[in-house]
Amino acid sequence: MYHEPILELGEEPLVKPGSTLHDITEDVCRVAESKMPRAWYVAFSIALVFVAIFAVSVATLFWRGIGAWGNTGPTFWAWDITNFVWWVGIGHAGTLISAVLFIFRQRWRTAINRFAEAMTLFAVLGAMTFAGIHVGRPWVIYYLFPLPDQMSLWPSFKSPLLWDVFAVGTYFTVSLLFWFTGLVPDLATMRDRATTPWRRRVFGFFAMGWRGSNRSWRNYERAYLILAGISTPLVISVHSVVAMDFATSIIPGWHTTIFPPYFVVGAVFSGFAMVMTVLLVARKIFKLERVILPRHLDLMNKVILLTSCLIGFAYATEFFIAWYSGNPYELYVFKNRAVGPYSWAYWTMVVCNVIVPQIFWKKSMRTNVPVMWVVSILINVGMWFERFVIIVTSLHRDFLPSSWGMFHPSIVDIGTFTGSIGVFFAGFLLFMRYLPVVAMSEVKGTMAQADPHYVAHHAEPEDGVSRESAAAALAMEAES
Amino acid sequence: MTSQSASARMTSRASARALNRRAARVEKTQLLLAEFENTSDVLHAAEVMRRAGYQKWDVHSPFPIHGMDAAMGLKDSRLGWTVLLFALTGLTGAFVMMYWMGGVDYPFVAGGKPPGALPPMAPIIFELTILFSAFGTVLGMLHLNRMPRHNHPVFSSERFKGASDHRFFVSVDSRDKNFDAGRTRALLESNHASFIELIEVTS
Amino acid sequence: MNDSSKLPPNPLPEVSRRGFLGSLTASLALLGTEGCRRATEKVVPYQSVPEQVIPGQAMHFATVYARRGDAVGLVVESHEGRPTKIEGNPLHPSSLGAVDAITQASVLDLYDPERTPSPLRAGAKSTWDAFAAELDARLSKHATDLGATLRVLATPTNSPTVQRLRAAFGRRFPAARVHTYAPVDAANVHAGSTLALGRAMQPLLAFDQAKVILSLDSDFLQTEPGNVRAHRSFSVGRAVTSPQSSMSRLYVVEPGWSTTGLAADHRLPLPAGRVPAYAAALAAELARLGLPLGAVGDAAATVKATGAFEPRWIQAVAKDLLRGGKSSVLVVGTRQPAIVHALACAVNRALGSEGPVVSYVDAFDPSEAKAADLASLVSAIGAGKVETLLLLGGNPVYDAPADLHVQETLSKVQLTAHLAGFVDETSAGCVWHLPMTHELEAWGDQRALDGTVALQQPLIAPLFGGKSELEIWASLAGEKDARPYDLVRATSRAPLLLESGLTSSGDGKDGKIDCTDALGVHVQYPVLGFEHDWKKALRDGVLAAAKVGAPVLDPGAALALRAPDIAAELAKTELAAPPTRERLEVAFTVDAKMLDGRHANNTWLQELADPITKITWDNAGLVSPKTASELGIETGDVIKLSRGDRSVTIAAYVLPGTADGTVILPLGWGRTQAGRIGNRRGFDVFPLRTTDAMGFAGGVSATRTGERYEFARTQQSDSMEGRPLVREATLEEYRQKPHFAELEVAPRRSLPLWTDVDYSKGHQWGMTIDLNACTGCSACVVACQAENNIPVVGKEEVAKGRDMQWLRIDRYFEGEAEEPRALVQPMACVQCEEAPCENVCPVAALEHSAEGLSEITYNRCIGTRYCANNCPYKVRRFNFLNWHNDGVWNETGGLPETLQMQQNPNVTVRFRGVIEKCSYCVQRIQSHRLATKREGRDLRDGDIVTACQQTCPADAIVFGDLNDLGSQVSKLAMGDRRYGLLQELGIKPRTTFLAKIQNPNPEMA
Amino acid sequence: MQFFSRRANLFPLVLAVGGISLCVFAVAMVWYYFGPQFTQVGYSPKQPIVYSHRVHARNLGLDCRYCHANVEVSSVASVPPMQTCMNCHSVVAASSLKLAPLRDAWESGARVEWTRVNKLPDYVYFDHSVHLGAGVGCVECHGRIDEMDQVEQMKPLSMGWCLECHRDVRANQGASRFLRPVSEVTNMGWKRTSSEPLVLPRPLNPAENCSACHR
Repeated sequence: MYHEPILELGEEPLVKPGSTLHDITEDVCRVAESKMPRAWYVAFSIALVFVAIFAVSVATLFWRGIGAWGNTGPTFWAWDITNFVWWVGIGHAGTLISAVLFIFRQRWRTAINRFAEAMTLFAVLGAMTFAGIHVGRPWVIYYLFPLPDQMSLWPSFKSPLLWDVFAVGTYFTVSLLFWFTGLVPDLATMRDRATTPWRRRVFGFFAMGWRGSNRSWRNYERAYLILAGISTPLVISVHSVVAMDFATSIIPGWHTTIFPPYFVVGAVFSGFAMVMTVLLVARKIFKLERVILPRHLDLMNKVILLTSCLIGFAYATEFFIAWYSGNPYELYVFKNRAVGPYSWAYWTMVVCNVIVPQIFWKKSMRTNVPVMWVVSILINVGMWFERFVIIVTSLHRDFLPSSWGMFHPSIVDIGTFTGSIGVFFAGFLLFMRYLPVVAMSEVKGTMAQADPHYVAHHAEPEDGVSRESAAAALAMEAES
Repeated sequence: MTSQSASARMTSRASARALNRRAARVEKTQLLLAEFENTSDVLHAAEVMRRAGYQKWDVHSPFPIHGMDAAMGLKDSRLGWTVLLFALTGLTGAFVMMYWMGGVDYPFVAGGKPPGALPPMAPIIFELTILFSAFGTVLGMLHLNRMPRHNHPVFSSERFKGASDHRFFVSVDSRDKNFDAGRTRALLESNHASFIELIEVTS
Repeated sequence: MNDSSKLPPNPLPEVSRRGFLGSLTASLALLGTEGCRRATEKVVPYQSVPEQVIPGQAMHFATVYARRGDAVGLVVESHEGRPTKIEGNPLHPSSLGAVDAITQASVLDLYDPERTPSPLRAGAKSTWDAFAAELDARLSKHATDLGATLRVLATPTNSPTVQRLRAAFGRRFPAARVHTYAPVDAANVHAGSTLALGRAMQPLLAFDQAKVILSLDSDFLQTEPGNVRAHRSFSVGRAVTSPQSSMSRLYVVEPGWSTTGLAADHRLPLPAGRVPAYAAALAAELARLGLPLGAVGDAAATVKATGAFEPRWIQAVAKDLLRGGKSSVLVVGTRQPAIVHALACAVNRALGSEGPVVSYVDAFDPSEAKAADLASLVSAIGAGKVETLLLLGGNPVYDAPADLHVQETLSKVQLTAHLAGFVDETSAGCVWHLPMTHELEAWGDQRALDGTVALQQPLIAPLFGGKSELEIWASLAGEKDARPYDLVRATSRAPLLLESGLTSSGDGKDGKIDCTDALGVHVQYPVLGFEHDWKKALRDGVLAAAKVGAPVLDPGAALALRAPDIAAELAKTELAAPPTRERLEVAFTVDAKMLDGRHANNTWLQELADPITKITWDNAGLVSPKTASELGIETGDVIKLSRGDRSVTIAAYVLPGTADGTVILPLGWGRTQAGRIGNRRGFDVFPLRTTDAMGFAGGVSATRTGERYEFARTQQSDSMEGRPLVREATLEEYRQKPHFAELEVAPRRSLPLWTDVDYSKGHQWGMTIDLNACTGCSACVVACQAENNIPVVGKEEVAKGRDMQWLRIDRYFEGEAEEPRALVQPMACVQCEEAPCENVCPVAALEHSAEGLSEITYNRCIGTRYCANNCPYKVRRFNFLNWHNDGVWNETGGLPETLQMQQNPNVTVRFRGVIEKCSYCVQRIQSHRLATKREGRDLRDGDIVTACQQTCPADAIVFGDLNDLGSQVSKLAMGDRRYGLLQELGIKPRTTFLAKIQNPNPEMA
Repeated sequence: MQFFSRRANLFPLVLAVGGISLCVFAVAMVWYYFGPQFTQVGYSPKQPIVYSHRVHARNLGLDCRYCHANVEVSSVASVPPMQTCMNCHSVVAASSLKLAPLRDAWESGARVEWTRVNKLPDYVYFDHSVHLGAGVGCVECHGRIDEMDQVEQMKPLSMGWCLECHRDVRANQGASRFLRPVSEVTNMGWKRTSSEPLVLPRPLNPAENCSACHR
């Protein structure tokens, strides 16, 4: 049975020194309990505008057909699938941070995992939306599911697209369960602090009568461990399957064995970037500096730097193999990416994903909030272009030059894409408005006070007692 | 329509029975709730209780406490087995579904691949295994913890709200064979319980 | 304009056999819903079933389609009275079972909702009776002046009946005159033969007998009369069945690309005005090499042309022609002046190819159209000598020479009446507009180029209540009560009797026809015999062997060559100097789709990509890269071409292989009164065309207007990028290495992940496409569109890349920009055995049938488009929008109901959001399979013919059972030239290609 | 204090029992009400002319093919032209009131709009002639038409239902319960007497690939 290891000697604390357990509860719950700051309302109304744009765009799409988008022969897929893959990718940070870092005992994850998981849910929702609306006849999309019907016909399990349906569906469900499981103890906290009866009822309902009983904690922790355990391969499998949509095809530029790992890394990369983008803003607005320390950001930036290098390596490998394979079609596609009509997209991608993140080699950059925020935005852009490059530049010039063509996005393309971002943030803002944005019980578990051997003889100061004493105590502990 | 009402009736009967059972159980029992201020005290208290041979008791904390299971003498969680069961169900279920649909019920050739071919099944088999395991984990956990249970005696205590914030509690059920309101209270007091209350559990 | 109210309520009784009844068991849309269960669907039975009609089964009727001095025999498929598909008539000499793109598309014109439903007087709705009354009044008036002020402007006719009636008209109004005009005519040809042989004659060529062919600006494969017949015989002459077989060699000298130039072994881009000089130089060289040209040779040697020609194009070609001897032939385009035709005639005579290759047939219409004829009419009008003018067909206001100002002139005539299918530019300027019937609506007879007469019988009563030219002539000739049917019968009687060596007299009312045979013996020919022949003629479509003006098969003996006249003429022709940057040449070209503009409102032809440029919905001024850079223009620049005080603006398109200094101007575009589809498509170049320059004109200056113009092309990239797509070899290389077409690729080492499906039993459908035969004429593309209910999408959507044609023809340029070679490759679904598309469909809409068809079920498709991405040939089409009320039909409020009547009831009309593709015409496979099951026999090779195969004039496409070793397709598929495009991907395509063989002249290298 | 009454603890039980039974109920409803057995079978609209197959086909013993003349050669059985009716009814029951609409239509030349009863799903191409040729009796798909005064749809005519027969025949050939001697196809009352498999004119392989019916 696994316990969060407690603060070891010399280890930097994961929360602001001197914080008490109660401080954590206060800091986190305040966000969801007190009135939202001005900034929240501004952000939310902007998001709503884009939600409207999204609604209109999708309505147009359904009314006229896929032709309302810029998709055409030979680029039968374009922004629709680009957005799908982009959102799925972003959706990977959540489970990764929660599960993988949990397995690797990266205790610093506790500050950000709740964020990341919530983000996962909304991102994957976005992805599923695009998967749903990109089909020509959405009203018969149920053909995708193995339902008995009077045609006595079943879906074809040979199609990677169907694998996708199961993979993404599973991923969303499991992420939801994982997120909710982690939420239960904190919901109990919200319940116990609730002042109005309806808050009490709602939070109470979802807290399912959690009593922090140790007999429950025992099963709870095991469940959490198992979920983390199965989510880790799930994360990897899901984006591998998404990659197989392309890898199992025969289109030069798609038919590549490197795709699954390459996509997974890309997903982690973009996911962390998006977490960063959102986290920094929330940290500022909701004054979470106490739980989200520069150290956390530093560590995340290290991950970003690592994945950025891996991505760069993947790009290089693709080119090498294209040359080494001696396949003229393959080689042409990659030449075309670098110098063809879409080279601008390709180089945007390279700069944003490989060049820019290199500044994180400098520690000062890794802890400089404005810088990392800009970088994270650029990475989001870069990763979107990566998918665009893979999909459009591979399709627009494949085997027979006679069928080559160009893709031009329509206004509806732009509407659906930007709109989906609006939907994402709207959902996310609501999450921050009503739910604990940091996993309190987990953070508390990492604190000095969580350690039973923590100076028993002078108990944790009562509320209101100056924090200095606690800090002193901590210092003493550190020396002895 | 008919079957709906039937199910409704059925549930109501079931609920009635359940109620009686509960009523019988919680008839005139008490719950002793001792509050502690920090982890070390409650851990210590837990040790004491175990040695004192208590059975129907529990510890409440805002986060899992290192070493508490040992202190309470709890055995390892049995959750893993449930999950394994679900996982196997998912695995075989996925395979059987795909093989029957694609290979038996409506076989057809696509791309020159024979119907019911195994390789393309791999991803979905894997995904469904995971999916079922996930459900197994959560449902299993809820079952082992007897959750959801929205109404519980401890909630009657105002102070117990601290249990989800920064306080620690030991609760003892009066039906425990060693339970004695006075002695148990003394025992806990002597172990730095900062506050103790006795909750009357009546229907 | 397109509401169904126009549909006639009931058919005329006598044609009810093919009458247009409410089609049986055709579901009349969903008439509201009854209860929540399902919509009620009505079934409307016949009152009494017309004879022969078996509901649910198609019927076929033979008829004929007139075309520029030629007539193409047709077999038309009809479903419950609706003609839906046109095929060639194997028994007809000008069809031999095939038809070209325009003929294929003509069935759509029949249903065009913009055809006028009633006569119009001064634009107001009127009736035929009103017109008849007014005409009679007129005619009775003209009876007094013998028709001195009565004129008729007609188009050249092939119809013996029309001729008969014209003669009768002439007898009735001796002073009246009939003028004929057509924008594209055979005047030069006839003038040439008159000069050379003393008679207006039309050469007939047997290309299958020719070994060396030199085309002087002649597009005999596409736009010249008799193109289908020429196609057929040409492909026979080019057929390569084994390394031993020989093939003809084709030299083409032309200003701009033509289908014929595309098929050439050697092609010389030469300004049209320089062709006469070239012909003369070549003649001189031939004479020098000892060809007995006599006076002509001397004259040719003496004429001095400015600017020389590539020596090889004189010497090597001359040598080759001499080597070919009796099987060498010169072919001259109608655009070229008479002297060139005369020269060719002389050379052919000297070479001895007259007889074996070339024979002549008398021009059918004596008053064969000339611009001069129209000019005389105009001047007569100008002089106020015309009070009544009937225009039967044609559209002179749009297509007459600009210097005649026809539009202004028409207003000077008291009564003008224009018989035309649409209210076109000319109708707008006339008092009366009279709706004209479509070929499939009227009785008639048409004479083919070689004199064969075919019967034109209606498949459907006039949808819009029109009358045929024949009927108007009847009323002019005073037989206005006679039924067209009887008129045609009457005409046909003579040739039918001729057949049995008899000449008719008497009318046969008493069941006998009094006749005299060749020896003058009087016999009585039983009407029964005639009835029998007549019925046979109706069934076969041709009047057996009957010919009007049989070809002169041995001209050498029969026709004296007037060498001195030719020499004299040659001596006094001044030969054009090479065009320069300042003084460009424009060459007016018959458009491969619009012809002279009459098909402007036909969506299929509009959407059909030009065989060379691949431009749809537009024409363009074609210029060579060199000229373009001299003029500082590029593709899409709108240029102003000025000649004297006349000018046109047209968007330029830079096309390698165009003669430097020449701008190719395709005729028939830029209509203003063609209809909603055809209006303002492309650019009208007629304003630059004058009586003195009907074919081409020099001294033209070009300036940029600064405007830009977007073309919608079905193909964006012209190069093969060095990929082995169209594979070819010279005849020599082929003989060295018969299997040259197969790539040397490492054998496919596939892990035995699965056992391959066994396709060794049953029928296994496959197709071969012979790139050596295919000329890119695009007839198959339209045939496919007609057969498979393929929608049109419109210019904007084509520009986006959303064209829907299942069968496309890829065209690549090879070699350097000065002298590029063009290669064509028809591309449709190749039905891969291990189809990448099938693997990726998540909903099982794609499966592979046991007979090897890659099947798609439209109603299962959800439109993920994954299959289209994964198709290496990109032959899968997606319905991005609802093409029946979006795209081109967006502003016309949906696909007109009348056009829906053309659709093939055996093929699903696809809806928005699904993928579609070539199915090997699975509906035809099915219907034949069912027929054989019904009859309890097996399918035979050749039973099933796909639409593209059936219409291909070059027999390039062969479809059949690969498991049947005797079948033509399996022989070809196992032949030495065979290769599978992209088969290195391991997808096992069922359609394989036969590599192209060229037959270059080594001395030309 | 307690936020929830003790009854709230029944929630999991209610959820389990209620949820499960609800799912079962929903599935059952869809299964029954969305299936062709409910939506198609039993459809029997009123026709413009009261025509009884019972009278004609059974009592008078007219063969199906007297009216549905092309059924053996064409894809459609086709509703007979009015001419066919008038062949008899110009003399038989010439003045019957029931036949007034027929006579009126016949004289006025108006069109009689019958309501289609047996209708296949959309996008299906079906050929009567081959099925008859293979020995599939009318009754297999149309039921006992000869016992109907007003025609009613008896079979689902759904894809699954078609396949049932196709697969059975492919597997059992002459022994298939769906087949009968070709001579008996229009014999509504025909019952298989011997257990012997039928002797087939040729081995049957009913198509199961998509394009057999969908083009």
